[in-house]
Amino acid sequence: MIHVEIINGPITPFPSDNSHQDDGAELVFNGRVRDTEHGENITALEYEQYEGMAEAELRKLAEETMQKYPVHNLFCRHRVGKVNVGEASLHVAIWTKHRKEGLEGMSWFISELKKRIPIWKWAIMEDGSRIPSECTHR
Amino acid sequence: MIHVEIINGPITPFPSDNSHQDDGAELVFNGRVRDTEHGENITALEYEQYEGMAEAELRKLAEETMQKYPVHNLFCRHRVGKVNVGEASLHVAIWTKHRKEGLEGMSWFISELKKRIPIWKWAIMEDGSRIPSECTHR
Amino acid sequence: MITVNVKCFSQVMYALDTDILLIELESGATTDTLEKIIRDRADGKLDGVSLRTAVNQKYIPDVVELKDGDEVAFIPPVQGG
Amino acid sequence: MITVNVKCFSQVMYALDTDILLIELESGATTDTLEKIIRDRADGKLDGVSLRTAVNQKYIPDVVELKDGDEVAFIPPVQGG
Repeated sequence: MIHVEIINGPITPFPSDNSHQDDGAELVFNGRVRDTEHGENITALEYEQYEGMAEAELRKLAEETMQKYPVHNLFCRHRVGKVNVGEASLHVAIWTKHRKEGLEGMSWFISELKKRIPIWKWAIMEDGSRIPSECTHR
Repeated sequence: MIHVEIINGPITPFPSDNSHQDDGAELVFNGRVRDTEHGENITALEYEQYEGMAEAELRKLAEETMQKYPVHNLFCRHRVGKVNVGEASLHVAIWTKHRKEGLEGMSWFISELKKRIPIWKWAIMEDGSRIPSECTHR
Repeated sequence: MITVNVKCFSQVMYALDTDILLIELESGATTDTLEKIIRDRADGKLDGVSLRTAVNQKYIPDVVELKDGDEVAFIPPVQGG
Repeated sequence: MITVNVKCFSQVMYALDTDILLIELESGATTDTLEKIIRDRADGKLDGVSLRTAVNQKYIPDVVELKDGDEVAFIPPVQGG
Protein backbone atom coordinates (compact mmCIF):
# COMPACT_ATOMS: atom_id res chain seq x y z
CA MET A 1 0.00 0.00 0.00
CA ILE A 2 1.15 3.48 -0.82
CA HIS A 3 0.30 6.67 0.97
CA VAL A 4 2.01 9.89 -0.07
CA GLU A 5 1.15 13.42 0.91
CA ILE A 6 2.59 16.86 0.62
CA ILE A 7 1.35 18.94 3.48
CA ASN A 8 1.61 22.48 4.72
CA GLY A 9 1.99 22.24 8.49
CA PRO A 10 3.49 19.94 11.09
CA ILE A 11 3.83 16.27 10.20
CA THR A 12 1.80 13.74 12.15
CA PRO A 13 3.68 10.42 12.10
CA PHE A 14 2.00 7.40 10.56
CA PRO A 15 0.67 5.01 13.21
CA SER A 16 3.10 2.35 14.35
CA ASP A 17 0.72 -0.36 15.47
CA ASN A 18 0.67 -4.13 15.85
CA SER A 19 -1.40 -4.87 12.75
CA HIS A 20 1.49 -5.89 10.47
CA GLN A 21 1.48 -9.64 10.98
CA ASP A 22 3.77 -10.48 8.09
CA ASP A 23 6.11 -7.50 8.28
CA GLY A 24 9.01 -8.19 10.57
CA ALA A 25 10.63 -4.85 9.83
CA GLU A 26 9.18 -1.38 10.25
CA LEU A 27 11.56 1.42 9.41
CA VAL A 28 10.78 5.08 9.98
CA PHE A 29 12.83 8.04 8.84
CA ASN A 30 12.38 11.62 9.96
CA GLY A 31 14.37 14.22 8.09
CA ARG A 32 14.72 17.22 10.36
CA VAL A 33 15.83 20.79 9.71
CA ARG A 34 19.32 21.40 11.10
CA ASP A 35 20.35 24.71 12.60
CA THR A 36 22.96 25.55 9.97
CA GLU A 37 23.07 25.77 6.19
CA HIS A 38 26.54 26.03 4.61
CA GLY A 39 27.97 26.99 7.97
CA GLU A 40 25.53 29.82 8.66
CA ASN A 41 22.94 29.74 11.41
CA ILE A 42 19.36 29.54 10.25
CA THR A 43 16.06 29.59 12.09
CA ALA A 44 13.99 27.68 9.54
CA LEU A 45 13.81 26.38 6.01
CA GLU A 46 10.97 27.29 3.73
CA TYR A 47 10.03 24.57 1.29
CA GLU A 48 8.47 25.40 -2.05
CA GLN A 49 6.86 22.78 -4.27
CA TYR A 50 5.70 22.46 -7.83
CA GLU A 51 2.10 21.93 -6.80
CA GLY A 52 0.58 18.86 -8.38
CA MET A 53 3.77 17.58 -9.96
CA ALA A 54 5.57 17.13 -6.63
CA GLU A 55 2.91 14.81 -5.22
CA ALA A 56 2.52 12.97 -8.54
CA GLU A 57 6.27 12.38 -8.75
CA LEU A 58 6.34 11.24 -5.14
CA ARG A 59 3.63 8.69 -5.85
CA LYS A 60 5.47 7.49 -8.96
CA LEU A 61 8.65 7.13 -6.94
CA ALA A 62 6.87 5.16 -4.22
CA GLU A 63 5.49 2.81 -6.88
CA GLU A 64 8.95 2.34 -8.39
CA THR A 65 10.41 1.62 -4.96
CA MET A 66 7.83 -1.09 -4.37
CA GLN A 67 8.61 -2.62 -7.76
CA LYS A 68 12.34 -2.55 -7.09
CA TYR A 69 12.26 -3.77 -3.48
CA PRO A 70 9.88 -6.17 -1.71
CA VAL A 71 8.25 -3.37 0.27
CA HIS A 72 4.67 -4.01 1.45
CA ASN A 73 3.83 -0.50 2.55
CA LEU A 74 5.46 2.80 1.81
CA PHE A 75 4.05 5.88 3.51
CA CYS A 76 5.53 9.34 3.03
CA ARG A 77 4.69 12.84 4.15
CA HIS A 78 6.72 15.78 2.88
CA ARG A 79 6.13 19.16 4.38
CA VAL A 80 6.14 22.47 2.49
CA GLY A 81 6.09 26.02 3.81
CA LYS A 82 8.16 27.15 6.76
CA VAL A 83 9.74 24.38 8.83
CA ASN A 84 11.56 25.48 11.98
CA VAL A 85 14.91 24.08 13.05
CA GLY A 86 14.42 20.67 14.72
CA GLU A 87 11.10 19.98 13.02
CA ALA A 88 10.63 17.20 10.48
CA SER A 89 10.31 18.14 6.83
CA LEU A 90 10.15 14.51 5.70
CA HIS A 91 8.59 11.44 7.27
CA VAL A 92 8.85 8.03 5.63
CA ALA A 93 7.67 4.67 6.95
CA ILE A 94 8.41 1.38 5.23
CA TRP A 95 7.19 -2.10 6.14
CA THR A 96 9.01 -5.18 4.84
CA LYS A 97 9.35 -8.81 5.75
CA HIS A 98 13.01 -8.45 6.68
CA ARG A 99 15.04 -5.41 7.65
CA LYS A 100 17.59 -5.65 4.83
CA GLU A 101 15.15 -4.75 2.07
CA GLY A 102 13.61 -2.10 4.30
CA LEU A 103 16.96 -0.37 4.77
CA GLU A 104 17.79 -0.64 1.08
CA GLY A 105 14.36 0.54 0.00
CA MET A 106 14.49 3.48 2.41
CA SER A 107 17.94 4.48 1.23
CA TRP A 108 16.97 4.34 -2.43
CA PHE A 109 13.64 6.09 -1.96
CA ILE A 110 15.18 9.07 -0.15
CA SER A 111 18.13 9.35 -2.56
CA GLU A 112 15.76 9.44 -5.51
CA LEU A 113 13.39 11.82 -3.75
CA LYS A 114 16.29 14.22 -3.40
CA LYS A 115 17.04 13.93 -7.11
CA ARG A 116 13.65 14.24 -8.70
CA ILE A 117 10.79 15.51 -6.54
CA PRO A 118 10.24 19.16 -7.50
CA ILE A 119 10.63 20.70 -4.08
CA TRP A 120 13.10 23.44 -3.20
CA LYS A 121 14.12 25.17 -0.07
CA TRP A 122 14.97 28.67 1.04
CA ALA A 123 16.97 29.34 4.15
CA ILE A 124 15.50 31.76 6.71
CA MET A 125 18.48 33.44 8.33
CA GLU A 126 18.73 34.76 11.88
CA ASP A 127 18.19 38.31 10.59
CA GLY A 128 14.95 37.22 8.93
CA SER A 129 16.27 37.32 5.36
CA ARG A 130 15.28 34.55 2.98
CA ILE A 131 17.87 33.18 0.59
CA PRO A 132 17.80 30.30 -1.88
CA SER A 133 19.45 27.26 -0.40
CA GLU A 134 22.10 25.66 -2.53
CA CYS A 135 21.53 22.20 -3.85
CA THR A 136 23.44 19.51 -2.01
CA HIS A 137 22.11 16.36 -3.66
CA ARG A 138 23.26 14.10 -0.86
CA MET B 1 24.08 9.50 24.23
CA ILE B 2 23.29 5.86 24.73
CA HIS B 3 20.18 4.36 26.20
CA VAL B 4 19.75 0.58 26.17
CA GLU B 5 17.22 -1.49 28.02
CA ILE B 6 16.01 -5.04 28.11
CA ILE B 7 12.43 -5.06 29.25
CA ASN B 8 9.73 -7.56 30.01
CA GLY B 9 6.53 -6.10 28.59
CA PRO B 10 5.38 -3.94 25.70
CA ILE B 11 7.87 -1.49 24.24
CA THR B 12 7.16 2.21 24.57
CA PRO B 13 8.84 4.02 21.66
CA PHE B 14 11.47 6.62 22.43
CA PRO B 15 10.15 10.16 21.99
CA SER B 16 10.52 11.63 18.52
CA ASP B 17 10.60 15.32 19.32
CA ASN B 18 11.99 18.51 17.85
CA SER B 19 14.94 18.87 20.21
CA HIS B 20 17.62 17.52 17.88
CA GLN B 21 18.89 20.73 16.33
CA ASP B 22 21.98 19.27 14.75
CA ASP B 23 20.61 15.88 13.76
CA GLY B 24 19.11 15.97 10.30
CA ALA B 25 18.33 12.28 10.32
CA GLU B 26 16.27 10.31 12.79
CA LEU B 27 15.91 6.65 11.98
CA VAL B 28 13.67 4.27 13.90
CA PHE B 29 13.49 0.52 13.51
CA ASN B 30 10.81 -1.74 14.96
CA GLY B 31 11.42 -5.47 14.69
CA ARG B 32 8.06 -7.17 14.91
CA VAL B 33 7.08 -10.80 15.44
CA ARG B 34 5.82 -12.36 12.22
CA ASP B 35 3.05 -14.92 12.16
CA THR B 36 5.17 -17.79 10.87
CA GLU B 37 8.43 -19.46 11.86
CA HIS B 38 9.95 -21.83 9.31
CA GLY B 39 6.66 -22.01 7.51
CA GLU B 40 4.55 -22.87 10.56
CA ASN B 41 1.96 -20.59 12.09
CA ILE B 42 2.83 -19.23 15.47
CA THR B 43 0.94 -17.07 17.95
CA ALA B 44 3.94 -15.56 19.72
CA LEU B 45 7.66 -15.78 20.33
CA GLU B 46 9.05 -16.08 23.80
CA TYR B 47 12.40 -14.38 24.25
CA GLU B 48 14.87 -15.60 26.85
CA GLN B 49 17.93 -13.60 27.86
CA TYR B 50 21.15 -14.16 29.73
CA GLU B 51 20.22 -11.71 32.45
CA GLY B 52 22.92 -9.16 33.07
CA MET B 53 25.12 -10.17 30.18
CA ALA B 54 22.50 -9.37 27.52
CA GLU B 55 22.14 -5.75 28.62
CA ALA B 56 25.90 -5.35 29.16
CA GLU B 57 26.62 -6.66 25.66
CA LEU B 58 23.94 -4.41 24.22
CA ARG B 59 25.55 -1.37 25.86
CA LYS B 60 28.99 -2.43 24.60
CA LEU B 61 27.59 -2.82 21.09
CA ALA B 62 25.94 0.61 21.20
CA GLU B 63 29.28 2.12 22.25
CA GLU B 64 31.08 0.35 19.41
CA THR B 65 28.48 1.56 16.93
CA MET B 66 29.03 5.15 18.04
CA GLN B 67 32.79 4.74 17.66
CA LYS B 68 32.42 3.24 14.22
CA TYR B 69 29.77 5.61 12.84
CA PRO B 70 29.13 9.31 13.56
CA VAL B 71 25.98 8.56 15.53
CA HIS B 72 24.96 11.15 18.13
CA ASN B 73 22.31 9.13 19.94
CA LEU B 74 21.57 5.44 19.93
CA PHE B 75 18.57 4.24 21.90
CA CYS B 76 17.51 0.60 22.01
CA ARG B 77 14.86 -1.40 23.79
CA HIS B 78 14.77 -5.19 23.44
CA ARG B 79 11.88 -7.07 24.85
CA VAL B 80 12.03 -10.46 26.60
CA GLY B 81 9.25 -12.81 27.63
CA LYS B 82 6.25 -13.53 25.44
CA VAL B 83 5.79 -11.23 22.44
CA ASN B 84 2.63 -11.75 20.41
CA VAL B 85 2.55 -11.74 16.62
CA GLY B 86 2.60 -8.15 15.34
CA GLU B 87 4.19 -6.73 18.47
CA ALA B 88 7.67 -5.23 18.50
CA SER B 89 10.47 -7.22 20.11
CA LEU B 90 13.12 -4.66 19.18
CA HIS B 91 13.02 -0.88 18.97
CA VAL B 92 16.05 1.13 17.88
CA ALA B 93 16.32 4.88 17.31
CA ILE B 94 19.41 6.53 15.86
CA TRP B 95 20.11 10.23 15.40
CA THR B 96 22.80 11.38 12.98
CA LYS B 97 23.70 14.49 11.06
CA HIS B 98 22.97 12.88 7.68
CA ARG B 99 20.86 9.89 6.79
CA LYS B 100 23.65 7.84 5.20
CA GLU B 101 25.51 7.20 8.44
CA GLY B 102 22.21 6.60 10.21
CA LEU B 103 21.25 3.86 7.76
CA GLU B 104 24.70 2.30 7.91
CA GLY B 105 24.87 2.51 11.69
CA MET B 106 21.39 1.00 12.03
CA SER B 107 22.23 -1.83 9.66
CA TRP B 108 25.47 -2.67 11.45
CA PHE B 109 24.00 -2.37 14.95
CA ILE B 110 21.16 -4.80 14.22
CA SER B 111 23.37 -7.28 12.35
CA GLU B 112 25.79 -7.39 15.27
CA LEU B 113 22.96 -7.56 17.79
CA LYS B 114 21.76 -10.69 16.04
CA LYS B 115 25.24 -12.21 16.26
CA ARG B 116 26.25 -11.50 19.81
CA ILE B 117 23.55 -10.42 22.24
CA PRO B 118 22.69 -13.48 24.36
CA ILE B 119 18.97 -13.58 23.69
CA TRP B 120 17.12 -16.57 22.31
CA LYS B 121 13.61 -17.26 21.21
CA TRP B 122 11.08 -20.03 21.50
CA ALA B 123 8.15 -20.31 19.15
CA ILE B 124 4.68 -20.59 20.67
CA MET B 125 2.66 -22.68 18.25
CA GLU B 126 -1.05 -22.52 17.59
CA ASP B 127 -1.60 -25.61 19.77
CA GLY B 128 0.15 -23.89 22.66
CA SER B 129 3.36 -25.92 22.47
CA ARG B 130 6.67 -24.14 22.94
CA ILE B 131 9.59 -25.14 20.77
CA PRO B 132 13.09 -23.73 20.39
CA SER B 133 13.32 -21.48 17.39
CA GLU B 134 16.13 -22.20 14.97
CA CYS B 135 18.84 -19.67 14.51
CA THR B 136 18.60 -17.67 11.33
CA HIS B 137 21.37 -15.09 11.81
CA ARG B 138 19.97 -12.74 9.24
CA MET C 1 1.43 31.25 -32.84
CA ILE C 2 0.98 29.37 -29.58
CA THR C 3 1.06 30.50 -25.98
CA VAL C 4 2.59 28.48 -23.19
CA ASN C 5 2.66 28.99 -19.43
CA VAL C 6 6.11 28.82 -17.93
CA LYS C 7 6.16 28.07 -14.23
CA CYS C 8 9.26 29.32 -12.42
CA PHE C 9 10.66 27.84 -9.24
CA SER C 10 13.61 28.40 -6.96
CA GLN C 11 16.63 29.67 -8.89
CA VAL C 12 14.54 30.27 -11.99
CA MET C 13 12.02 32.29 -10.02
CA TYR C 14 14.89 34.14 -8.38
CA ALA C 15 16.59 34.84 -11.71
CA LEU C 16 13.43 36.01 -13.51
CA ASP C 17 11.75 37.54 -10.47
CA THR C 18 8.41 35.97 -11.29
CA ASP C 19 6.71 32.64 -10.70
CA ILE C 20 4.85 32.52 -13.99
CA LEU C 21 5.40 33.75 -17.54
CA LEU C 22 3.13 33.63 -20.56
CA ILE C 23 5.22 33.22 -23.65
CA GLU C 24 4.20 33.36 -27.31
CA LEU C 25 6.04 31.04 -29.67
CA GLU C 26 5.92 30.15 -33.32
CA SER C 27 3.82 27.07 -34.01
CA GLY C 28 6.06 24.04 -33.93
CA ALA C 29 8.44 25.59 -31.39
CA THR C 30 10.20 23.09 -29.15
CA THR C 31 11.22 22.97 -25.52
CA ASP C 32 14.84 23.81 -26.30
CA THR C 33 13.84 27.01 -28.08
CA LEU C 34 11.82 27.97 -25.04
CA GLU C 35 14.68 27.11 -22.69
CA LYS C 36 16.96 29.41 -24.68
CA ILE C 37 14.42 32.25 -24.35
CA ILE C 38 14.20 31.71 -20.60
CA ARG C 39 17.96 31.57 -20.17
CA ASP C 40 18.34 34.76 -22.22
CA ARG C 41 15.82 36.56 -20.04
CA ALA C 42 17.73 35.52 -16.94
CA ASP C 43 20.61 37.62 -18.17
CA GLY C 44 23.36 35.22 -17.11
CA LYS C 45 21.83 34.32 -13.75
CA LEU C 46 21.04 30.78 -14.93
CA ASP C 47 24.43 30.16 -16.51
CA GLY C 48 25.81 26.93 -15.15
CA VAL C 49 22.47 25.93 -13.65
CA SER C 50 21.27 22.60 -15.01
CA LEU C 51 17.58 22.59 -15.83
CA ARG C 52 15.34 19.59 -16.42
CA THR C 53 12.27 20.18 -18.52
CA ALA C 54 8.76 19.26 -17.46
CA VAL C 55 5.80 19.61 -19.79
CA ASN C 56 2.34 19.47 -18.25
CA GLN C 57 3.86 18.39 -14.94
CA LYS C 58 5.86 15.46 -16.31
CA TYR C 59 9.58 15.29 -16.85
CA ILE C 60 10.37 14.81 -20.52
CA PRO C 61 13.44 12.80 -21.46
CA ASP C 62 14.17 14.78 -24.61
CA VAL C 63 13.16 17.80 -26.64
CA VAL C 64 9.48 17.90 -27.60
CA GLU C 65 7.30 20.17 -29.70
CA LEU C 66 5.08 22.44 -27.65
CA LYS C 67 1.35 22.88 -28.05
CA ASP C 68 -0.84 25.86 -27.32
CA GLY C 69 -1.67 26.00 -23.62
CA ASP C 70 1.13 23.72 -22.46
CA GLU C 71 2.45 24.23 -18.96
CA VAL C 72 6.22 24.14 -19.01
CA ALA C 73 8.75 24.27 -16.18
CA PHE C 74 12.52 24.35 -16.33
CA ILE C 75 13.36 22.62 -13.14
CA PRO C 76 16.56 23.59 -11.36
CA PRO C 77 18.25 21.04 -9.06
CA VAL C 78 15.66 19.95 -6.54
CA GLN C 79 16.15 20.09 -2.77
CA GLY C 80 13.44 18.08 -1.10
CA GLY C 81 13.98 15.87 1.92
CA MET D 1 39.01 -28.84 43.41
CA ILE D 2 36.96 -25.89 42.25
CA THR D 3 33.24 -25.48 41.68
CA VAL D 4 31.80 -23.47 38.81
CA ASN D 5 28.24 -22.49 37.95
CA VAL D 6 27.23 -23.34 34.43
CA LYS D 7 24.28 -21.35 33.13
CA CYS D 8 22.34 -23.06 30.38
CA PHE D 9 20.29 -21.28 27.73
CA SER D 10 18.21 -22.21 24.71
CA GLN D 11 19.54 -25.36 23.02
CA VAL D 12 21.89 -26.07 25.93
CA MET D 13 19.05 -25.81 28.40
CA TYR D 14 16.93 -27.98 26.13
CA ALA D 15 19.69 -30.58 25.76
CA LEU D 16 20.53 -30.77 29.47
CA ASP D 17 17.02 -30.12 30.73
CA THR D 18 18.22 -27.62 33.33
CA ASP D 19 19.10 -23.95 33.44
CA ILE D 20 21.95 -24.25 35.91
CA LEU D 21 24.58 -26.85 36.81
CA LEU D 22 27.16 -26.85 39.58
CA ILE D 23 30.23 -28.66 38.36
CA GLU D 24 33.34 -29.70 40.27
CA LEU D 25 36.61 -29.58 38.41
CA GLU D 26 40.28 -30.16 39.15
CA SER D 27 42.15 -26.99 40.02
CA GLY D 28 43.61 -25.55 36.86
CA ALA D 29 40.80 -26.91 34.68
CA THR D 30 40.08 -24.85 31.58
CA THR D 31 36.98 -23.84 29.68
CA ASP D 32 37.54 -26.43 26.98
CA THR D 33 37.60 -29.26 29.55
CA LEU D 34 34.31 -27.96 30.90
CA GLU D 35 32.81 -27.65 27.41
CA LYS D 36 33.67 -31.31 26.77
CA ILE D 37 31.92 -32.31 30.01
CA ILE D 38 28.83 -30.35 29.02
CA ARG D 39 28.76 -31.78 25.50
CA ASP D 40 29.15 -35.31 26.92
CA ARG D 41 26.24 -34.78 29.27
CA ALA D 42 24.08 -33.64 26.36
CA ASP D 43 24.41 -37.09 24.92
CA GLY D 44 24.75 -36.01 21.31
CA LYS D 45 22.09 -33.32 21.45
CA LEU D 46 24.70 -30.57 21.12
CA ASP D 47 26.62 -32.18 18.29
CA GLY D 48 27.01 -29.71 15.48
CA VAL D 49 25.90 -26.81 17.67
CA SER D 50 28.55 -24.11 17.85
CA LEU D 51 29.00 -22.73 21.34
CA ARG D 52 30.76 -19.52 22.36
CA THR D 53 32.13 -19.41 25.85
CA ALA D 54 31.35 -16.66 28.35
CA VAL D 55 33.06 -16.49 31.74
CA ASN D 56 31.53 -14.20 34.33
CA GLN D 57 29.19 -12.76 31.71
CA LYS D 58 31.90 -11.85 29.20
CA TYR D 59 32.70 -13.61 25.97
CA ILE D 60 36.23 -15.00 26.07
CA PRO D 61 38.17 -15.10 22.82
CA ASP D 62 40.12 -18.22 23.72
CA VAL D 63 40.45 -20.97 26.31
CA VAL D 64 41.00 -19.74 29.87
CA GLU D 65 41.68 -21.38 33.21
CA LEU D 66 38.68 -21.43 35.50
CA LYS D 67 38.59 -20.24 39.08
CA ASP D 68 36.43 -21.38 41.95
CA GLY D 69 33.02 -19.70 41.79
CA ASP D 70 33.24 -18.69 38.13
CA GLU D 71 29.99 -18.36 36.22
CA VAL D 72 30.32 -20.03 32.86
CA ALA D 73 27.93 -20.21 29.91
CA PHE D 74 28.29 -22.05 26.63
CA ILE D 75 26.32 -19.81 24.38
CA PRO D 76 24.51 -21.36 21.44
CA PRO D 77 23.76 -19.22 18.36
CA VAL D 78 21.84 -16.21 19.61
CA GLN D 79 18.50 -15.11 18.23
CA GLY D 80 17.75 -11.61 19.42
CA GLY D 81 16.12 -8.96 17.30
